[in-house]
Amino acid sequence: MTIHATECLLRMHDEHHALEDYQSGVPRWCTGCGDNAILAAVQRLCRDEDLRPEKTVFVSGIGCSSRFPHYMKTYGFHGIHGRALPVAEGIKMARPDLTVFVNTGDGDCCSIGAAHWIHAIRYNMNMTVMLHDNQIYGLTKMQASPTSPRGLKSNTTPRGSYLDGLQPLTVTLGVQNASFVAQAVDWIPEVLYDILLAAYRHKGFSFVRILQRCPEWLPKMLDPWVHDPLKTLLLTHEDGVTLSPNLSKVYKTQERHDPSNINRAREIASLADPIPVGILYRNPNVPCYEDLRNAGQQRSTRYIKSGLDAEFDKFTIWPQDADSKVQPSA
Amino acid sequence: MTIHATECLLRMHDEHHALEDYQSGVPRWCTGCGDNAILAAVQRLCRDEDLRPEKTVFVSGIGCSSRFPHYMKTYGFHGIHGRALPVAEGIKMARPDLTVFVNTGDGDCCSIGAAHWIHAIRYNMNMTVMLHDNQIYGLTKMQASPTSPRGLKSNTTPRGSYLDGLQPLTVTLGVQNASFVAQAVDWIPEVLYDILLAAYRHKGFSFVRILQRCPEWLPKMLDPWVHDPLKTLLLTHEDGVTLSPNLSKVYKTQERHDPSNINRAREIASLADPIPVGILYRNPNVPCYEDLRNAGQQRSTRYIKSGLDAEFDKFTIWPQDADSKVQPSA
Amino acid sequence: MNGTTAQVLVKPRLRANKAAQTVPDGKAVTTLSEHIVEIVSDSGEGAQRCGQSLGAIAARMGNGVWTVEIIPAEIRPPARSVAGGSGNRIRLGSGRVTNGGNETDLVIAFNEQVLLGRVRTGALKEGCSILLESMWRESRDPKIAASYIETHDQLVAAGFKVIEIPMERECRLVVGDAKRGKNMFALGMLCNIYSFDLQLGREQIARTFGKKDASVIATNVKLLDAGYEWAEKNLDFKYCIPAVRSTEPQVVLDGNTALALGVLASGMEVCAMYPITPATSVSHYLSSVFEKVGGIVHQAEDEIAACTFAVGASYAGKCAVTITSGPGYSLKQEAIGLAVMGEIPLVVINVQRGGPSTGLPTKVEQGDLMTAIFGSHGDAPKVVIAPGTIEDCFYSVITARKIAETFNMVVIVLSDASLATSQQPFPRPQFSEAWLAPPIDQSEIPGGLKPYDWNPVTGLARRFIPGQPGGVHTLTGLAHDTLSHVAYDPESNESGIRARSHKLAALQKTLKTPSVFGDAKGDLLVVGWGSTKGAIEEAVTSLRAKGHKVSSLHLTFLQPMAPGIDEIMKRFKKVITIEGNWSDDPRDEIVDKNNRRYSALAILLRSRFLIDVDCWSEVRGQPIKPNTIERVLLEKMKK
Amino acid sequence: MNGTTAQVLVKPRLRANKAAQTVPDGKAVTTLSEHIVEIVSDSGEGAQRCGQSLGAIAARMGNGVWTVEIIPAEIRPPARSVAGGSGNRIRLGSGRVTNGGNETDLVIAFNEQVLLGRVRTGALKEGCSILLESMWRESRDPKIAASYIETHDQLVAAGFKVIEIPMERECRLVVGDAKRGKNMFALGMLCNIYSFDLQLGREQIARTFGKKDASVIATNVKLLDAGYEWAEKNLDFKYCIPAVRSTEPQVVLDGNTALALGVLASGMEVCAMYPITPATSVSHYLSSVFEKVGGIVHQAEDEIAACTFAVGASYAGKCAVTITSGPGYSLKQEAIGLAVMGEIPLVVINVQRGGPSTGLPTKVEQGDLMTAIFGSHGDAPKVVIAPGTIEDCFYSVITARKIAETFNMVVIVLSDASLATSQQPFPRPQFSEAWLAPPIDQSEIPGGLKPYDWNPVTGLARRFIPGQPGGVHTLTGLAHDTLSHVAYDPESNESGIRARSHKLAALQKTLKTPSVFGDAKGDLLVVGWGSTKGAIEEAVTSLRAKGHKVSSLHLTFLQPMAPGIDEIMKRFKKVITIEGNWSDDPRDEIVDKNNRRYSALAILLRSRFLIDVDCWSEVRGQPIKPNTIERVLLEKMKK
Ligand SMILES: Cc1ncc(C[n+]2csc(CCOP(=O)(O)OP(=O)(O)O)c2C)c(N)n1
Ligand SMILES: Cc1ncc(C[n+]2csc(CCOP(=O)(O)OP(=O)(O)O)c2C)c(N)n1
Ligand code: SF4
Ligand code: SF4
Ligand SMILES: [Mg+2]
Ligand SMILES: [Mg+2]
Repeated sequence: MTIHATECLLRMHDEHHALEDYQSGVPRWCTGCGDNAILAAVQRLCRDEDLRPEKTVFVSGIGCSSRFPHYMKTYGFHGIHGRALPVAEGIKMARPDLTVFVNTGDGDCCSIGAAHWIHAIRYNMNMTVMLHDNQIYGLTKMQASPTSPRGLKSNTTPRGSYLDGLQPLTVTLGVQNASFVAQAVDWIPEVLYDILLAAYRHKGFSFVRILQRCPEWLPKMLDPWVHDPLKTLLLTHEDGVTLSPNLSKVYKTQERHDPSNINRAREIASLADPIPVGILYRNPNVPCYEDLRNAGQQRSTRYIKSGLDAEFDKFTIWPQDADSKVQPSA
Repeated sequence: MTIHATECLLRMHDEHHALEDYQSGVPRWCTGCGDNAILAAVQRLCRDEDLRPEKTVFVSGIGCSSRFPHYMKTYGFHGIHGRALPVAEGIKMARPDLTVFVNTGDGDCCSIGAAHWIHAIRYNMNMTVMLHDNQIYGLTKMQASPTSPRGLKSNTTPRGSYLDGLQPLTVTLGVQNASFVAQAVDWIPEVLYDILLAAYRHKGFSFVRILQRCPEWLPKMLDPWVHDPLKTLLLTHEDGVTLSPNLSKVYKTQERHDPSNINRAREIASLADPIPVGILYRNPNVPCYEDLRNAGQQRSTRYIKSGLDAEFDKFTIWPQDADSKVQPSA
Repeated sequence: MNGTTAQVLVKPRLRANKAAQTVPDGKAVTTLSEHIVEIVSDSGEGAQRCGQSLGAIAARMGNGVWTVEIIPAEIRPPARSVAGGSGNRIRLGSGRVTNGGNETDLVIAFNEQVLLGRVRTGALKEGCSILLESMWRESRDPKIAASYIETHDQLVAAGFKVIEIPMERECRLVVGDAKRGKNMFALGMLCNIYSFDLQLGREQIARTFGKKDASVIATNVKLLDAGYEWAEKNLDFKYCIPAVRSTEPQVVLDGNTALALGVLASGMEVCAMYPITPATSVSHYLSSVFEKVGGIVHQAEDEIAACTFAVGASYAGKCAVTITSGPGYSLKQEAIGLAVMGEIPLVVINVQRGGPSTGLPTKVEQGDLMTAIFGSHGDAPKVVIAPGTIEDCFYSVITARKIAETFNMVVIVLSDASLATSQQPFPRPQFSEAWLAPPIDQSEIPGGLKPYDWNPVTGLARRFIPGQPGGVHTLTGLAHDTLSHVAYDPESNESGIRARSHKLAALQKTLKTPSVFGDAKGDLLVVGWGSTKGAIEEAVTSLRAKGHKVSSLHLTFLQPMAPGIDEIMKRFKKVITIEGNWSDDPRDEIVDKNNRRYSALAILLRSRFLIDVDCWSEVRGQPIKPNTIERVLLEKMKK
Repeated sequence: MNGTTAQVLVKPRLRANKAAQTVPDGKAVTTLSEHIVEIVSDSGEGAQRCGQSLGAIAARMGNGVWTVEIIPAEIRPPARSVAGGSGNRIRLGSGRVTNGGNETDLVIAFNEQVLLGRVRTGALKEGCSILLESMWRESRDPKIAASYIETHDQLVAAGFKVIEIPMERECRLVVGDAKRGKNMFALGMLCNIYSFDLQLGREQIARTFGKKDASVIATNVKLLDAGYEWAEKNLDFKYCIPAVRSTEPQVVLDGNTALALGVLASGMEVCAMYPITPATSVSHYLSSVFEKVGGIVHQAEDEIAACTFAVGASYAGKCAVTITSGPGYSLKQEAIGLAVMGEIPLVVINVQRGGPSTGLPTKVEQGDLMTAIFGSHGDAPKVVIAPGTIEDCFYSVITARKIAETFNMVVIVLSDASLATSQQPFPRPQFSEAWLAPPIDQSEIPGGLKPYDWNPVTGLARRFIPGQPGGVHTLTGLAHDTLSHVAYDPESNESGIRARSHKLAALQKTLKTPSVFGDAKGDLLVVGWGSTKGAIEEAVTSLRAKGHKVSSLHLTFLQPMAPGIDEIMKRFKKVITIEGNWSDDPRDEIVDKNNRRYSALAILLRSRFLIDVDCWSEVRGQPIKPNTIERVLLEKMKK
C-alpha cells in the first residue's frame, strides 16, 4: 500500500520511530513458531517506513496468528473468526487516512472466511494482507485446514485428511481485480521482508501467502523445504524482488518472472515443489474501491442540512399548495 | 454425474418416463426469462436419461432461479439463501444412491454462498450444479450482483456498479479439485442440453455456468450476444461437445479445445468477448468426497452394538479388577 | 356492451344507496368521516401511481391519509391472475389516519381476476362498491369473456355493488394506447367521487411527470379530466370527507423512506447492507441520495460481511448502520455480539417480515422481538427500540445513533413490512444540529486513561478512536481487562460483563414513563409495540366511545423498559398485549397453562412485573385491523 | 539441599497435623470422607496423565471420583510460568462425587510458578499441604533459585504446609531422564498417601502404556514404586478414604466423550461440525471411532455449512447432528430456523463456553439458554434439554435423536465446558436396540397423504423421505400449505405456525414432573439446570444437615418445561435459581426492580408461573463451588 499525500505532509513534522515503538508485550506463540518471524519482519517494516502508530491498524480474526495485533504497539482489532477482511474494509472505507494491515490464518481466511476473501480481492481496497498459512488449525489444537496436504493426520482426520490442499495463490489469481499476489516463507526473513515491503508499497489489496511453520502440531512438515534451498523457486525481477548475492548463492533455483504476466503467474501458482517464493502478480492499475466510492470526504453540517432539505422538498405538501391555482408546467 | 451400478440394476425393472412425469405446476418466471429454457432442457435430460423421480433431488437456495425445484416433479429442497451446496452435500453424503442437481443464482452462489462454492469444488461430490447467472439479483428487484458488469445501473448502484464483474469460470478453475467446468447460454437450447448432459454424465462436481437472460431487469443486456452468433466462441472437441452441421453454420467462431488442458481452459475462461460456450475443463480422475468417506454403508444393529461395546471396554472398570492380582504385561 | 347498459345495470342498485341524500341535479352527495378506497390492476397498468397520486391529493386537501401498497407475490405475474394484483389501498379520513383501517368501501379494478384476489384475502367490506372495467365482457377470447361474466355475476349475487365501466373505451377517445392512461382516467373519477379539487389532480400530474416532456403531462391531464367528467355524468353518487387543511408543511413518506432520511439526518456516514425484502428499499433510496451528503451505501457479499463492515467503520469513525430483515438478522448474531463485547456503537435496523426461515418475505410480522433481545450467545445486552408510526421511523434512527454513541452500545431498530410500505403525512421535521453525530474525535488521549475505564456505577467508558495519539490498544472479542488485554481471570470477566450490563440500567434511568392512551385506570389495559399502535388506539377509542373502560399503552423502548410501567398496569383490572407474532390460543385443545407459549412482549412484562398479562396475537401476514382488535377486546372483557 | 534437610523442614510442620492419630510405626493415618488433590506441572511434564491415572485407580478402589483438567491458556506456554500450569484436579470421596467441590486440600507441584498460578485463582484451601519439587533451590540460574525461595517463603508465611521434595533427584536414581518420569513418581507418592493398592497403580501403568514396549512399562512401574517407598519412608502422614467397591462395571468418561458415545449409541450416521473449543474434542473422539460403525464426521468450511450439511443429511436420511459452542451456535441461527420450518429432525449440541463473542473459549458458562430458546427470527420453536451429569451427556443425545425424529423437530442439547472436561465414573450403560434410529423408510407413500398433513391437535405430520415413491414434493423455507406448496395466504401461514408450535405442547404432555431433591416443602427451593446440579445438591445436603428447610429442583427440559413445576414451587416460601450466567446484583447502586436483568431460567419461570423467583448467578469462568452456593443461600434465607 502507498501512503496518502496528506500523510506525507504530516510525516514531515514527525519524529522518527524505533523498533520498540512498535513492540507490545511478549508474544505467546510457541518457540519456533513462524509467526515470530513474521512479527519481526513487520515491526522492521513499520520502523523503516516510519509508520505513525496511532494511524496504523492491524486487523485479525481468531487463531494463533490472529493474536498478532496484540504484539504491535499500534491500534489493533482482534475480531471474530473469519471476518478480519470485512472489518478491515469497513475501517478503510470510514478512514482511508489509516494504514491497514490484516493478519489471518489459513482457516480464518480460506475456510470460514472464504467468501470475504474472494470479495476482498474484488474490492481491491488499499491494505496489506498476510495469510499465515501453517496448513493447520493451530489454536484449536490441530484440525486439518483447507490448505493441509492430503493425508495429513489431524484430530479430525486421524486416518489422514481426504482432499488435496487448497492452493490460495491459484484461487486468488482466479478472482477478478487481483492486483498483488505474492508468496513468502517464514524461514527466509530477508525475502519475507522484501515481499512485505513491496506489498505495503503497492496501492491496492496486497495478498501475501506466507508459509508458516507450526512446530507444535506439524514439527517436521516443512523441513524438506527449509533444509533444501533447491526446493524453493525464487521469482526474481526488477519489478519484483531481487536477491542479494549471498541469497542467490544459496537459492539457486530461480526464475525471472515478470509480475505483470498473469498467465505465467497462474502456472507458477500451481507449482507444489519447488515452492515459488516472490511476487507472482502485480497490477498497479486496478482502481481501489474506497477511491471509486470517494471515501473520506469532509462533510459540514450545512452540507448535510441542505442535502436533507432537498430530499424533504420532494415529499413536502405545503399548506399554500392547495390554494395556488398555477397551471401545471404544461 | 454418472449413475450408480445399483441404480442401473434397479432401472431395468422400471417403466420409462415421459416429459410430463417431471413437470410440476406452471413456472412463475417472467415471460422470456432464461430460467424457462433451462427448465425445459433439464426436464428433457431427466426423460432421456430416464431418471426415477423419487430418487432424484433438486436443491436450491433463494432467488428466482431457486424456484426451480418447485417446477420439477421430483423431490426438491428449496432452502435458504446461499446454502444450496452444503445442503446438497449433506444429502449426497447421507444418500449417495440419490441423484442430486443444484440450481443456484449468481447472488446465491457467488455472493453469499461463495465460501460454500469454493469448498464444494474441493469436495468434488457427484452432483450437477447449474449457476443461473443473470448477472443481477432478480427476486429482490434489481440489485447489482458480483457478476454484474461494471457500470450497471441498479437499485443499489443508481450511478452504475463500481467493480468489474466476477468471472465464475476463472474462480472455479483456480480451485483445487475442479473436475468439470462448462459455460452455456439459455438462448442456444441444443448446446445447453448437450452441456448439461455431459455434466450429468461426469462423475464428480459438474459446474455449469449458464448465462441467463433477465428481461425484467436487464431487457437488452445480452442482446448483442444473442443477436450476433460471431460473438460466441464455441468450444468443440470429441471429448467435449460437438456441433450439429446447422449450428456450425451459424456459430462460426469456434475453437477446438481439449477439456483436459487446464492452462488453456483458464485463458479461455478469462475471455469476455466473444464469450466461450462449451466444456472448458474436465478431469474424470478426481476422486469424489463421498467415495473417499465410504458413504452409504449398510449398518446392522449388531455392527453398531459391537462397535459401541468395544469403545465402552476402553473406559470400563470391572468390579473384579481390584482383586485380580495379575502382574502387568511387563 | 355499451355505456348505457352499464348504467342501466348500475343505476337501480345505486338508487338503493340509503345514506345518500339527493341534491338538485339529482346527484347524491354523502358526507363521510372516513372511507377506504382501493385501485387494483395487473402490474404495469399503473394502479400504484394512481393510488399514490390520490393519496397526495387527499393530503393536500387536508384529509388524513394512510396508503398501503398492494404487491403481487411474483416479480412479473401473468396478466389477469388472482395472485397478480398490483395497486394501492388508500384510507381517507377527516382527521389524522393512523393505520390501514378495516375492510375496503370502494374498489376500482382493471379486471375481474385481480379483483377476485382482493375478495379472497377478505380485503373488501360486504356489499362494497366496485367500479369494474367492463371491456372483458366483449373480449374476443371466449374464455375471458366467460370468466368475466361468471365472476361479475357471482359478485353481484354476493351483494357487491358492481358498477361496470368501459374505461378502456372512454380512454381511447382521448389517447391511442388506452392501456397506459387508464390509471389517470381512474384518478379523475376518484377526484370526482371524493369531491377533490380537480386542479390539485392536475398539479399532481405535473409533479409526477415533471421530468417527462410537456406533451406527456398534457395527455395525462386530458385523461384525468375525462375520468372526472365521466364520473360526473354517469355516476349518481358522490362523497365528501370534510378536511381541515394543516397550517404547517407536511411530508408524505413510507416507513422505509423515513428510515433512510433518518440515517441522513443522524449524520451517519456508512451504511453496509445486503439486499433483503422488505428492508432493501431503505437502501435503494439511500443509495440514490446518501452520496449527495458524503455518505456511502456498501452492498456487501452477505449479511455477515455487511455487519462486520459496519462494525469496522464504527470502530474507526462515526457510528455506522446495517439494515436487514429476519433471515439476515439471524446471520448477524455473532457480529452483533462482537460489537457488544468491544463496546462499538452500532445501529442495526431490522424491517421485520413473516417468519420463521424465509417465511413470508413481503408480509408483516412482529416476530423478531425476542431474538433482538436474546439473540446472541452469552450475555450480549443491546438496546431495542421500535417505531410505531411513519414519523417514528424517521426519528428512531436519530435516537438510535445517539444512544449508540453515548453508551457505546448496539441499538436495534425494529420496524416491519407494514410501516415499510405504508404512507402517511406528518409534519415536516425541522432540522436540528443536535441530530448529527459529532465529528470524529482525533485529540490526544490524556495519559493514564484506559480503553475500558469502566465507570463502577454506570459501566460507561470513554471510546478510543484510531488516530488518537496515546490511545493505541487492541480491541478484542475475547474477555479483556480495562487495558483491553486478553484476560481469563474471573474478576476481569465479571467486571466486563457487569459494565456492559449496567449501561442498560444507566440508559433506563434516563427514560420517561410512557403516557397512557385513555384514562389512567380502568378495566382493561392494552399494551403494544411497533406498527400496531394506530390500530390499537383506534380500537380503544371506539370501545371508549361505547362506554368501555379501556386504555392502551404503547412501548417504544423494549429493552431497557421505561420506569413506571408496572404502576400503570396495576391500575387496570386486566392487562393484555396485542402483537403481530405467535402465541398459543388457550382455547386450543392441547394448550394448557404449563405449555402455553405467550407473545414476546407478554413474556417480558410477565417476567419482570409478575402481573398476569394475557396476550392475543395474529400471524396472518396482514396488518391487524382495528375492528379485529375491538372484537378480541370485547371477548376478553366478557370473561 | 539434601533429603534430610527436606525432612527436617517438613517433619515439625507435619507433627502439627492434629487430626492424625499415630500408629505403631509412628506413621499417622487420617481417615477422611473426602479429599481434593491437585497435581500441576509445566505442560509436557505429564501431570495430566498422573492425575487421570490416580482418578482411575481411585475409581477401581471404589472411591467416588471427579477429575477436572487444569488447562493452560496458551497452546505452549513458556516453562515455569504462572499462567502455564497444566495438570489435573481430583476430588476423592467415600461415596459418589457429583462435582469438583470446593478448595484443594493437597497439591503436588513440579515448580513454584505453576503453583503460584493455582494460588492466585484461589483454587487452594487455606493452609493446605503442598508437595513441592525442591530442585529449583539449587538451580544454576540465580534468578530461578531466588524466585523459588521467595515464593516458598511467602507460601510458608501464608500458612501453607509446604513440603519440599527432591523428586528430580529421587527419579534420577531410577531413570536417566528424570523429567519424563516424575509424574509416575508422583503417582506412587499419592498411592501411598491415600493408602491405595499399589498393584492397581502398576496395572494402570500397564494399561496406559499398553501399546508401548515392555521396557517402558517396567521403568514407569519402577518410578511408581520409588515414589511409593519414598513417601512411605519420608512422609509421616497418610490418609484413608473408606471405599465401597461397586458390584457393577463402571465407565470413567469426560462429558465430551460421553456425548460422542451418545451419538454412536443413538444410531445417527452423520455428524457435521466446525472446530471450536470446548466442543471440538467431541468430534476428535468421534472422528476416531465413528467410521468403525459406519458413521461419518464431516469437518465443514464453517458452522453454517456444518449445520446446513447436517440439515441436508437429516432431510435425506436419518437425523444428523451438528456440534458447536457459542459463536458457532450464533452462526447457525438461520439454518436452524430452516430445519424448524421444514420440520427436519436435527440434533444441535452446544457445549457452552464463556461469552459474549469470543469470550472465554476454554471456560465454563451457562450463557446460551435464552438464545437456544429464542435465537432465530420469527417463531422457531425448538426443544431444549441440558445434561446435568456426565452420565446425562451420554443419554441426552439418545433422547435428543429420538425426540427429533418423533416430532420432526430441532433438539438443542446444552452441555458446557465444565461437563466437557470433567471425568466421573458411572454404571456402564447396557446397550438397547431402542436407542437406535430406525432404518430409513423407503416404502411407498399411500396415495392422498400430504407432506404436511398436520394433525389438528398435535401438529404432527408424517415425514416424507427422498426415495419414497409417491412422496415427491419440494420442501421449502417459505410459508407453505399442506402440500408443501409456497403459500402466502393468511390461513396457510397461521396453520403452519400453529402446527409447529403445538408439537412442543404435544411433547410437553409426555414429560414427567421432575422430583424434588430434599423435602417436598420448605423455606427455600433452589432451581437449577445443567452442570451445576452436583454442586447445588451438595450445598442443599449440607444445609439440610444443619437443619435448614432447603430443597432443590433440577430441570433437564428447559423447553418445553415439564408439568407440575409451579405446584412444586408453591410449596416453598422462597424460590431462587442458581445459574452460571449473568444476572444483575440487586445490591448494585444502579440496579432497581425496573431494570434488574435476571438469569435465564429465572426469566422463564417468572414469566410462566408469575412466582417471584429470585436468582443468583456467577460468570467467573469457574464451576460454581458448593460452599459458595451454601453461603449465598444462607444470606438469601436471612433476608
Ligand atoms: C465462529 C467461530 N468458529 C470457530 C472458532 C474456533 N476457532 C478459533 S481459531 C480457529 C481456526 C484456527 O486456524 P487458523 O485460522 O489457521 O489460525 P492458526 O491458529 O492456525 O494461526 C477456529 C476454528 C471460533 N473462535 N469462532
Ligand atoms: C439470508 C438472506 N439474505 C438475503 C435474502 C434476500 N434475497 C433473496 S434472493 C436474493 C438474491 C437473488 O439473486 P440471485 O441469487 O442472483 O437469484 P436470481 O433471483 O437472480 O435468480 C436475495 C439477496 C434472503 N432471502 N436471505
Ligand atoms: S500452535 Fe503452531 S501456530 Fe500456534 S503458536 Fe504454536 S506453533 Fe505457532
Ligand atoms: S425477474 Fe428476471 S430472473 Fe426473475 S423471473 Fe423475471 S426475468 Fe427471470
Ligand atoms: Mg492455521
Ligand atoms: Mg441472479
